[in-house]
Amino acid sequence: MSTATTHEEATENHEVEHHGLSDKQYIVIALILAALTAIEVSTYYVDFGPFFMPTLLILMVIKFVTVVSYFMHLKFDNKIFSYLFYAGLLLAIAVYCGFLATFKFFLKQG
Amino acid sequence: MSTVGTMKDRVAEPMKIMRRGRAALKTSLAVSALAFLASCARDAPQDTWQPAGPNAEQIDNLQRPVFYVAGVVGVIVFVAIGWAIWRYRDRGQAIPEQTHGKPVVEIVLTVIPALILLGVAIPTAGTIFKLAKTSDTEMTINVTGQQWWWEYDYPAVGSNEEQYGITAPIVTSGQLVIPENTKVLLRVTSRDVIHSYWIPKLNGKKDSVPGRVHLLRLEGAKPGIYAGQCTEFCGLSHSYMRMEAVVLSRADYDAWVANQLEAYTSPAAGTLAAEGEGVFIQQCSRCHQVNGLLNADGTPIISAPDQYIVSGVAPNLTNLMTRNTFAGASWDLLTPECREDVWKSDSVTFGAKYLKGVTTDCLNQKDLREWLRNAPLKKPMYANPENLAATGGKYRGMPALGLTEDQINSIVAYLLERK
Amino acid sequence: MTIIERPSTEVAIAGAVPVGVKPSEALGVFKRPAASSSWRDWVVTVDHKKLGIMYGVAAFVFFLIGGVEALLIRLQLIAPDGKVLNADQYNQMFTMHATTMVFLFVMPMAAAFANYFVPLQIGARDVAFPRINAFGFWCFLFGGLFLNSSWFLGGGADGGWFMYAPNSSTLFSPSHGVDFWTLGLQITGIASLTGAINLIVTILNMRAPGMKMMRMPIFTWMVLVTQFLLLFAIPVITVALFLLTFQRSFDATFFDVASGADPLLWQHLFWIFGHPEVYILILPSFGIISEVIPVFSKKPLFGYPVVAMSGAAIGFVGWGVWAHHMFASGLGPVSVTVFSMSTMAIAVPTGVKIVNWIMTMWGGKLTFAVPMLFAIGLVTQFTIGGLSGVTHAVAPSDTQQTDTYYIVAHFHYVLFGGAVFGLFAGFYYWWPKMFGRQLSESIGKWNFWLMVIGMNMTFGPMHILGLQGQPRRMFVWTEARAGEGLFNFGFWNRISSIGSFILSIGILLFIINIFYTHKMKKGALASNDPWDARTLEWMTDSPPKEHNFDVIPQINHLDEFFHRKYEQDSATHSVTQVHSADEVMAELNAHPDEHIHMPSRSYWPILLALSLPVIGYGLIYNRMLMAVGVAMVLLTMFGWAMEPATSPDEDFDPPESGDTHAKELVPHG
Amino acid sequence: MAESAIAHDHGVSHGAHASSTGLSNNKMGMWMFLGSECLLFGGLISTYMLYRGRVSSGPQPNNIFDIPFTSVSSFILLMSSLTMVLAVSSAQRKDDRNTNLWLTITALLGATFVGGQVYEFTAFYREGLGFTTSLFGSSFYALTGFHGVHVSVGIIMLMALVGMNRNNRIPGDKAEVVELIGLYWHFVDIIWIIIFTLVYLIPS
Ligand code: HEA
Ligand code: HEA
Ligand code: HEC
Ligand code: CUA
Ligand SMILES: [Cu+2]
Repeated sequence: MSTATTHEEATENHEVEHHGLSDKQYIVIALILAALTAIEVSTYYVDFGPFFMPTLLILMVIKFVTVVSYFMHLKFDNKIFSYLFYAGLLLAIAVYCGFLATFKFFLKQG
Repeated sequence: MSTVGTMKDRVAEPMKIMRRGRAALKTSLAVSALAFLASCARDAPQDTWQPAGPNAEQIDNLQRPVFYVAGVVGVIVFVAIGWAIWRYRDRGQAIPEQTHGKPVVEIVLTVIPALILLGVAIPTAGTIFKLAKTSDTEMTINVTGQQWWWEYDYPAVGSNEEQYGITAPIVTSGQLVIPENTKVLLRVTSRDVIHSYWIPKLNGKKDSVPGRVHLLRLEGAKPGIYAGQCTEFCGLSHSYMRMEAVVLSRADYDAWVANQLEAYTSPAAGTLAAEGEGVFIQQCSRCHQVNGLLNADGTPIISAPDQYIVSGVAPNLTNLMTRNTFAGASWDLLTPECREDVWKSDSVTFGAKYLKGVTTDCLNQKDLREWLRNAPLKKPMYANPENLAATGGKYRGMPALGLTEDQINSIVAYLLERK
Repeated sequence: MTIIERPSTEVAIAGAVPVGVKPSEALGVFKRPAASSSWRDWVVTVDHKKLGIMYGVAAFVFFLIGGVEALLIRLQLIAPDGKVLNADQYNQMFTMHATTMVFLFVMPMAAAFANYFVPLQIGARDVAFPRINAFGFWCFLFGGLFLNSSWFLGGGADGGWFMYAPNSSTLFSPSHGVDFWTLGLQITGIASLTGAINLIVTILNMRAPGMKMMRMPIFTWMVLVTQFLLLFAIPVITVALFLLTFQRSFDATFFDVASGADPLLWQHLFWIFGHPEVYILILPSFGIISEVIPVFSKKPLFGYPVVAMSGAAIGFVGWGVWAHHMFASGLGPVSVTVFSMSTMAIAVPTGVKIVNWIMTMWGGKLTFAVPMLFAIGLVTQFTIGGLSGVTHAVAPSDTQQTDTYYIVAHFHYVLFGGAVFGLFAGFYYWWPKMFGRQLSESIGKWNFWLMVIGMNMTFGPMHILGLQGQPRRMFVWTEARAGEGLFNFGFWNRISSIGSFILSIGILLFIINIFYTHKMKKGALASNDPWDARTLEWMTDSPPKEHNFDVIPQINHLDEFFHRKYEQDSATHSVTQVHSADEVMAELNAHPDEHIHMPSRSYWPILLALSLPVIGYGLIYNRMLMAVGVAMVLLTMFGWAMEPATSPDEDFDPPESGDTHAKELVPHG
Repeated sequence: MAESAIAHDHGVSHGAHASSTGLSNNKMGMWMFLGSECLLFGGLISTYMLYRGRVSSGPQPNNIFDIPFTSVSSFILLMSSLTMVLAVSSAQRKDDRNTNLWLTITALLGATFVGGQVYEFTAFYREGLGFTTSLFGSSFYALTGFHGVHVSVGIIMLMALVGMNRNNRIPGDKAEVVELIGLYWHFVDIIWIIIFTLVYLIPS
């Protein structure tokens, strides 16, 4: 027969086929995202002082992860998808931060 | 059937292989012995294993043990393979046990290389920082690469001025002149593409990158002339972008500085050289600066090479004949005999010979004239009309100027006095 | 780059007859190509084995081109002040030599083996996305031809294979060579990226039942790692190439120092790609010899999981070492130290592999057929190259070595002695499976020995030349800097040049061997399992049928095939053969699968790929042509999207004659 | 199981996943493609981060960014992610009508975003920031332009999807196709989340 048989490694995930949230929940998430965006934009009008950068970066990460986890279902989907995507993402962050850092070290050298 | 045939082949094969293998081993041993002999013999001017100053020595002290370690590891691997080939060749033994490995062996043979590398890593880090130190340097020279030659600019500042008598900037090309046992700091940059400054016997290389200034230590332990070469690919004449570092004793160095700062004197009227001065003003001074050269109205002639050349500079020819190579240190200004005399002299006599510069008898007329006749023919340069479109009419290198032989004669005579 | 497969175009479900679409009417342009035995079949094929062969043939031709370029380089350098090439030609020659060898030979040749053997090794009938597979091949071919067409259109690229900015800008490289280079690599990059996605999905998703990850053949493992490297490295060079194209074609300022640009940007981007790239070049070859050595040692690979994981480790650490190509570029000492250390670290997992190969041979029953010779050749030659690599990793020493022939020696030992030897091991090992005939062992041995001797003569002296100060990329070297005595530059350059010709005779012998075997029909017909091998690709016909296996086997072991042939007594550890290969196959194929459905041929992959060079030429010469190219892309993608991947049964025209190439539509029995 | 060449028994229902992991090839391929795109955008973002302060001529970032305007268009793109996810959810319920509706709205929101970007570009251009003006200009336009092209490609795919859906020309598992395009669309959105923060809200 063909390979169309499941075997030990196959993760049986027919139940999670229709994973994710209800439409209502999606809307709630969108509202949260909207609120976060509002805070982000408010940094333009209100002085956050030393919290300016951290706030923005943290909000950015939260929004990013929220969209990926809920809208893109990554939270509910098979782990392999998470590995594939986050591998690329984390590699990109590591490599490019390293790359930008080398310029900093050069500047320190003079 | 094929399999049978190849099987038989295979049974007969090991012996043949071994014989060949042993022969190969012998030859490879012989070759590596030869290689070793050759690589530590005979003075190639850019040999990286013959340091002549403390910076290069530090590198040498680091790399020698590393090479030995690598050699030993290599030999161990080769012996192990050779032994396995010999010992376990198919001699009709039974099919071996199908083992999948022994964790202990794996771990041991992973940890050992890791430890060796750790042993290499620590001195490496130390040397990196030692060579990057700049706070203890005693004089500063700006080095600028461009297609395809190096310009040296000795600024009249700080210790340069106080200790070395450089009261006005000295601008020269091709040969870097430095006092012995002095920690020189080169500030390396570029005017067009990336080049790399490398005098192997004095230090490792450092790229000269447009828009950035890189610092490189250089120090010569004894007088002599040390060859170098641009080692970052920089276009057409990358091969002809060479340089030399000339190390002089302190007294000789002071003499050299004084000579560089000497005021300009025009050739005596009526001589061929005076005629040459005229031609030079007409033809050459738009690119080449000769300090002290005056216009008819008595104002100094300031060359404007940036109008004609992409990189915006041409070598300063004020003291051309104090150096003994030209055009990216690719050709000699000295005849072969005179060159031999200077380059092969020992560290005691070297200074005096170098300071003599290029005399009439010693001038390498052939190469200089060829250069003046048609520079791009001698050294590939983007100086022909087809290439000018991309650069808005500017040359990269020196163009052919269509000089007559008479003009060339007079220019050579004129240049001979530039020292 | 981003015009690769869109999900919307991937809509068909094999076996599910699509609603409302008659594939033969798709777009109303083409009738779906039918099976045939003429050359046309190769144009429209989506069969991974045919594509593998085409990859192989094309890559080998590029190898010869790159090799001839290398020989011209060596001719020029045989004596001081060489006159064979002028400076401009020489600069183009080494740039194109390296580009051709790296991007058009080693990478696609590895892709050839991966394409052909990964599905076979994991017991699949094809790859996950067969049409994308075809598209990838055509992108590689057209990209390579596009790149090489520059020779006839004003000269090739002349900036060196790492094309440092700003020397690559129009000001310093005014010919179109660099434009061809950026666009050509962009197109072959699409091939690599699509190939990566395709092969990873294939390996993760299409293994035969029971083929757990840790039962996969090690070649498949190494291909998996390689494809992940490609997946993440290709976009980096894509960015770099885009920036350069924008700079050259649209006057962007990315590398324009006058506007404040930093030329090191290019170097970082190139080497962030470039270093993973060198492992992309070597890992498939590591995989090949990890198949060969166990077979000819009659032992399983020593430390299989360790070898697999060290491959992954190399792939991973390989991302953190790129700046070792920039030790002289003027990074600060902190960066230099970090990258120097990480580079040394990478020698550890690589050493693990060397050790495991030796330990596999240790205690074995070694036979020395040509594949094994090349495999041992790799282990020895690569070690030399790897060790010189470690001497570069010592950053202060590297400032003496970089851009000298010592580096050239290093990378030819790892590339030629490593990657290329591995590929040759693969040629000889898998040839009988691919073409049904055994290459001549005796010619093969000559081939091997001439290559070993030739390569050591060619690249061995470069160590000495480099350490004595001969810089690379010099169109002439001069007597003045050559040193004295017998063993000066002149001597070693001469040896090196002579060696390169011995080397090419070795390679020529490979071509002769092919003629001898096939044209002269001297090669013995190959059995299904001529080497007494261990993995699944040998458990089928030579050459395999279009659907690879009549029955997809159930996998219970690493080295499944071996376990079906041999049994080991658990007490005495003595190993005895219990079945012959033919018996194993007969048993397996007793009840063949029914209704095997293979993906169908398509015109769209080649047409879509063909539109890319049109855009390229358009960008260089005429923006109207570019618009035509873009229109072609859109049309062909639309056509592709409308065509189901697998046509329903009734769509097939029966082949005119014969049945060897017929679709496997009917039950086997 | 799109193009998979896995032997297929006609009796087996199409829903069954015939793969080793039980996952869809297409979806796996899509996620890998997105992982790979991270390195593409990472490169462009890093280039921008390196160069954003380097203005030899022309305007500085702070001088030209119109934060209120960009906030609105960012918000629109963010909301298009909501409509996209609703389209996916409808498709999974086999609700064709709503699928088409939400897809169309998503495409319209996307088009509004791109329109905003075109407007912004022209405004910047009029204020003196061309592609070749400065390093800031080159790297800004390269980054946002690449993103814009991604959005535009997404719009084309969405519209094609609606068209094909209406004519019933989507062969196979419709819900999966919608989901895949959704993944792509959300990815483009999250990239903009990063760009919006790093480029606009944290100017040098
Ligand atoms: C197949 C390709 C390939 C491979 C596998 C490697 C492998 C390695 N390379 Fe190489 N490299 C290139 C291809 C490759 N390289 C190319 C093409 C260039 C030049 C590009 C250009 O400039 O044009 C280059 C350049 C290059 C440089 C830059 C040189 C310069 O330009 O100045 C450096 C510097 O560190 C380096 C280091 C290494 C190291 C440490 C390894 C290691 O991975 C090697 C590890 C292997 C071993 C060490 C041997 C086996 C190990 C043992 C037996 C265990 C015991 C060992 C020890 C204890 C030491 N390489
Ligand atoms: C996989 C990669 C690969 C391979 C296989 C090779 C193979 C060879 N290389 Fe290559 N080389 C590089 C990658 C590679 N090289 C790279 C990356 C560079 C750096 C470039 C740069 O600096 O930018 C380089 C640079 C380089 C240089 C330095 C140039 C310079 O710095 O100035 C030299 C010099 O000798 C050289 C020589 C050779 C030789 C003699 C071979 C031989 O092994 C080739 C053997 C093959 C053949 C000879 C083909 C067979 C030919 C026939 C059988 C002839 C008959 C056929 C017909 C007539 C159709 N190479
Ligand atoms: C358009 C500009 C231009 C003009 C005019 C020009 N040169 Fe040059 N010259 C150059 C450049 C550029 C170089 C450096 C070339 C190189 O080495 O790559 C050079 C190099 C030289 C050198 C070698 C200098 C050194 O230090 O290595 C000499 C000598 C020389 N020129 C003499 C002349 C003479 C004499 C004339 C006039 C008859 C002349 N040049 C006219 C641009 C010019
Ligand atoms: Cu300057 Cu090479
Ligand atoms: Cu590297």
